Amino acid sequence: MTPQEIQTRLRGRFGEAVGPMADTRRDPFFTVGKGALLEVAAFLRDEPDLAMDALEDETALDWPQRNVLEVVLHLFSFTHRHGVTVKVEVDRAAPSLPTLTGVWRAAEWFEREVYDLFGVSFEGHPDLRRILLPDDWEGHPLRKDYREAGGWHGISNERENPLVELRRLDQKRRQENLP
Amino acid sequence: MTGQRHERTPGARANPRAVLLGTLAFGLGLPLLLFAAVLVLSPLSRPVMAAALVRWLGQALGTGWEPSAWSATGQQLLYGVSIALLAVVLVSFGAVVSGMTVWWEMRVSSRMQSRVGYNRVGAAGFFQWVADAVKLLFKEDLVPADADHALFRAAPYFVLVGFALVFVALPFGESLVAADLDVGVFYVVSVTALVVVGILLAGWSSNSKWALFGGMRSAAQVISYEIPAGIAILVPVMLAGTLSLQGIIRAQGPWPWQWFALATPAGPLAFLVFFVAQLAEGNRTPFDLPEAESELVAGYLSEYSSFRFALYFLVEFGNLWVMAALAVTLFLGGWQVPFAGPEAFAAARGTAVLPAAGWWGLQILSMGVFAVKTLLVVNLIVWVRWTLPRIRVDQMMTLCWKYLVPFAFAALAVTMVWQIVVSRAPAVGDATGLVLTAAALLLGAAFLRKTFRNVAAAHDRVDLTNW
Amino acid sequence: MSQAFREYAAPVVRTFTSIWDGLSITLSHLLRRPTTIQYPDRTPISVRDMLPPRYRGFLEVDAAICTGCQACERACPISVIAIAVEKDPAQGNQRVVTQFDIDLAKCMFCGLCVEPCPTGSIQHTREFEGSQRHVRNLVVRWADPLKPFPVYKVPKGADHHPRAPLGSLVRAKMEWQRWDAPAPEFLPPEPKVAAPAVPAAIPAAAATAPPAAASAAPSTSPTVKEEPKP
Amino acid sequence: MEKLILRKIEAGREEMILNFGPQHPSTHGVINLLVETDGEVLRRAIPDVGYLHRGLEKIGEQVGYPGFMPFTDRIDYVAAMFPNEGWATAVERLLGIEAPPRAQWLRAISCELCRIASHLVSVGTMAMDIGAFTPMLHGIREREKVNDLLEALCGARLTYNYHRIGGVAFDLPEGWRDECLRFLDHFDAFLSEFDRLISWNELYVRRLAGIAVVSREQAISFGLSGPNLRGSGVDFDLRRDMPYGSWALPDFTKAVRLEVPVGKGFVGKTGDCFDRYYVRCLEMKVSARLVREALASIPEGEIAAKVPRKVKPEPGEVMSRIESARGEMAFYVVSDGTDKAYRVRVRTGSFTGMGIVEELSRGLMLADLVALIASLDVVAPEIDR
Repeated sequence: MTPQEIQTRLRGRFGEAVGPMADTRRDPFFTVGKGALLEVAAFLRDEPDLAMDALEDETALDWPQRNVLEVVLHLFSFTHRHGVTVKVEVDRAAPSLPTLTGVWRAAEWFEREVYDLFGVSFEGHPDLRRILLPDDWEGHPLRKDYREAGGWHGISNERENPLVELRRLDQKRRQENLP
Repeated sequence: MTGQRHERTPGARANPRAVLLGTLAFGLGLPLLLFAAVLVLSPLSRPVMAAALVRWLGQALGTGWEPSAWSATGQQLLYGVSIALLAVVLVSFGAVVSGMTVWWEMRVSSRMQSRVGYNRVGAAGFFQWVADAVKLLFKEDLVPADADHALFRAAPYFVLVGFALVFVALPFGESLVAADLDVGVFYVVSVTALVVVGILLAGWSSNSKWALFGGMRSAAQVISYEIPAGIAILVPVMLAGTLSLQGIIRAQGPWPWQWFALATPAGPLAFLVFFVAQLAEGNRTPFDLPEAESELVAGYLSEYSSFRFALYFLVEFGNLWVMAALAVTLFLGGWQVPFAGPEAFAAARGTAVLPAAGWWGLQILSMGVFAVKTLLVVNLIVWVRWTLPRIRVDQMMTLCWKYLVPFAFAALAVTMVWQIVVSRAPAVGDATGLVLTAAALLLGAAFLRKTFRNVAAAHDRVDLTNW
Repeated sequence: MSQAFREYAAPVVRTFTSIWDGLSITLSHLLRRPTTIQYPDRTPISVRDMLPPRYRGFLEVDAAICTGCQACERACPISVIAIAVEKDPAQGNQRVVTQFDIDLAKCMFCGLCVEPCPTGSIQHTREFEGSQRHVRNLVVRWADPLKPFPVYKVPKGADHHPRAPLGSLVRAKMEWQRWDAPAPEFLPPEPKVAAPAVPAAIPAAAATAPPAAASAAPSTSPTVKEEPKP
Repeated sequence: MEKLILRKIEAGREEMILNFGPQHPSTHGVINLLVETDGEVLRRAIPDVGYLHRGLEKIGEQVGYPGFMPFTDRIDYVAAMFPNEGWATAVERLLGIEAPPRAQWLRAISCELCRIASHLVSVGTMAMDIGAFTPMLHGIREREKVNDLLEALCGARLTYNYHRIGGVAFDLPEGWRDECLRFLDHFDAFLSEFDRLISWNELYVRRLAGIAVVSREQAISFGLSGPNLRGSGVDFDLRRDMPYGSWALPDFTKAVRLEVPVGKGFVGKTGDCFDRYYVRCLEMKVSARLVREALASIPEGEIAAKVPRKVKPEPGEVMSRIESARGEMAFYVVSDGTDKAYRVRVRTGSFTGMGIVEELSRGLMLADLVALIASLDVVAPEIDR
């Protein structure tokens, strides 16, 4: 099935909870309401003609202007060899989403990563903690408004840039050299 | 910077010919010296011989020493000094053999892996083991803060003592043994068990989980494999009718069909069981579980450094010689020299207390035979290590209890029956030896053929350069 | 019974045959020539000459054909190259390059700077040995700030630009500098400027950023060179 | 870390907690596994990753499209050609351009060579983790030969940075084809020797057969991909089933014959460590043949398409999947119309591979854990990015 057909099928089942196909000239996607996500996911996996048995990827996008975080699911069916991209919008200030761990086990680590880098908390996740960054890291780096703290536990992440320093040195020397 | 660095290196390099000569002088000289010391000291450390030597020396120097006229203390002192000298020589021999085995093993393994290996210190990197030992001596002797200090420090000595004591009963030649114990085999098996005490102590006292794992594995492994090894040893013991290592060798002959490994139908099986069990007791691949690098980082050695680490290392590689020498003694005819039976030795010895020159020549021959055989077995062990993967803990146990122990018992039973058969029909014994020897030769030839085919299959050729 | 026996015996047989195979292969390697090349002093020719021509070693700039277009500087994703071009009034407003520095300590030898160069002035060489005691000395300076070099004017219709032998320039520089040469003393840091204020519209960022971030100067941050996005 | 241990383990039990890493010989990079053992038997192993996190996705938002190419090398530096290809195809799809055929061929050749190089490390380290050191160095020796070829092709041995948006950086050098064919002739002999040296060694087989079995359903649910997925008996290969780049060209697929080796319980159960291992051995053979066939049929022509000086795709997003040596490597790129990507997401095979370790580790022995990690062929930089 094409993504369009899948979207139509879902729309028939879940109505307005499933958004329209996005108007894009690249890879198509559609959004799903946060409340219906679990049911849609289970439906996508269990319905024989959809059979999305694999969660290929789960990640997020930060849209500060719209004040939303989009959680992006890339689903794939090994039975029918078709796939679809589903997005869920969550509030940027208090992002949370029911976990998909019960539907696809791969979601466990993907959701930990999304939590780590975007700060989306997944309700019901069995082991929701940071995965890539240290446990006491502050902030969620892939958010657009993230600023580096300049170091971690006294370990600086800055170093002198010799190119800049040399330029300053040159300027001084040239000024001295001028008559 | 590039240019300067390149200029420095050749300047520091010595004349290659001098390096080669120096390496050869040291590499051959040191073992030969030690062998000579063993050769001279082990017969002469007997009280009678020592006394005769002193008497002879006294005559030569004109001082007229007569030890039999000395007080009991003086005689004991003489014996003590000669024994102490021999002990020093034997321990040095163990250390030197261990070091040279490290070098040899590294060279052999590197070629098997298409590498060059040690090649910087001395010709062919020979002095690398000396350099490593010296480096280890200069390292800081660390004891973990939470370790059991006393046990941690004591553990290496258990290992070293267990290793060194074996040399008391280990023969080097016809009369070249520190003490030909009547219970030689039993003694060797007992003192080698001390090594596992040391390893277990090391594992426990380090207060490291990895070390503990290694120690426990080692204890389980060594104790289990004592059983098949012990039963397999019973086969030559039964055939020879003695527990003395020298006696077992004397019961065999110089030719392969007279060796216990090939003289009886159960011989190959017993030898195999013994060899595998020895690998396990020596913690050699495929039984290197106690220090399995990819699992336990360094096992019981994890927390050791400096000289203590060097001691473990010394024992691990020195053990190769012990393992091989035992295998040679029990199954491969020991020091038996072709065309020189016991009567030849007796004839050459003469009637004087101090033996004649011809006897010393025969001793050198027997020592040479023994050393060559032992080194071949050492090579076999090295070769196996660089070929095989490691087995798992449960498989190690399975192999021991389900395979080696029954096999060892089977070998024992067959040998019992065999002895009865041979006592009725001695010709069967000779025929079996010849058949088995022929089979072994055929297998060897087939193996070599396969090896050369492997070279050809890889579009390569035999090339022994680039050392 | 026979089934059980087969299960017991088969592994033994397989063990022997497979070990037989394995031993014969390792022995065959013992008889073959090792493939190791003993870098650096026991190679038949110098390692530099064994490398393929496309090898991406140290960058080299031939100032004689550098047009000062700064395409390489723009192409570098990690700002390893710093070029400054000025008009020299003394030479009739001729454009001169006063700074052409390449920080080899940071360079990742990707080759992206070589591709846009219109004259082939900047090239990777086969030089790769350049250890220095001080990391600051790994900045290779292709322009002398006191004697800036004039930019190269591409002759009309020229498709070939005469270039010094590849590698000779960078090798000369490397050999000229001792490996333990003293590092240049940099000027004391400028007083720190306040970091650009965090956009007030996003409260989450202010909460996540610790106070230290406010005072840290982002000007010398190694990888991030552009202004934050709105 | 303390907190984590306490949270994960109920009070009053006597299991030992081991820190298996981050500096451990067989974690293949800097990975920590919190191992809870009862003697030699594992209760579970909890992977703790992130030690090699370099924020490559964040960097991708800041360096621009062409400038991210050398960074992709660092995503998986054991098989750097694949992230190169993934990034190039993703941006090409975003731009709506296509690389010329010769470039596609060159990409396929370089990637298949790289797959051989990567699998050589994988099978070699597998042998090393099982305790056989020699096969590992034999694998590295052959990998060095592949690296020599790739170095002659693109100038680097590890971080190739060979592919470009719209094509590749260099054409084949003089005499390269013959060198490559000579290597492939030798390589076939090497593979059979390697099989006899270690793959079918009984001790080795027994260490891997029936260990850490991943069922078909489990593999799919956990998102395993590539050889790990095929080891579990799923006959799926992106090159064949969701063709991209050269694999979407009819001329190419006509010229080469892609066989997809699938695990079928070669010695134990389908989906055990040996299946995952041996699928890689077979894939090397297939890749070697693919390179040979691709070299024989390579068309003449341009090696790079016309790409605007400033790469500025229209707003939109693509999910571009390629079959990397470690499974599906997907670049999810979102463009907002500027010359820098709005979001770069790299989905890697090692990440999902590591995700299954905790599940599989229950009841294994300590030595099996080593085999499991090696059989999943995880590489720390690819997990952590």
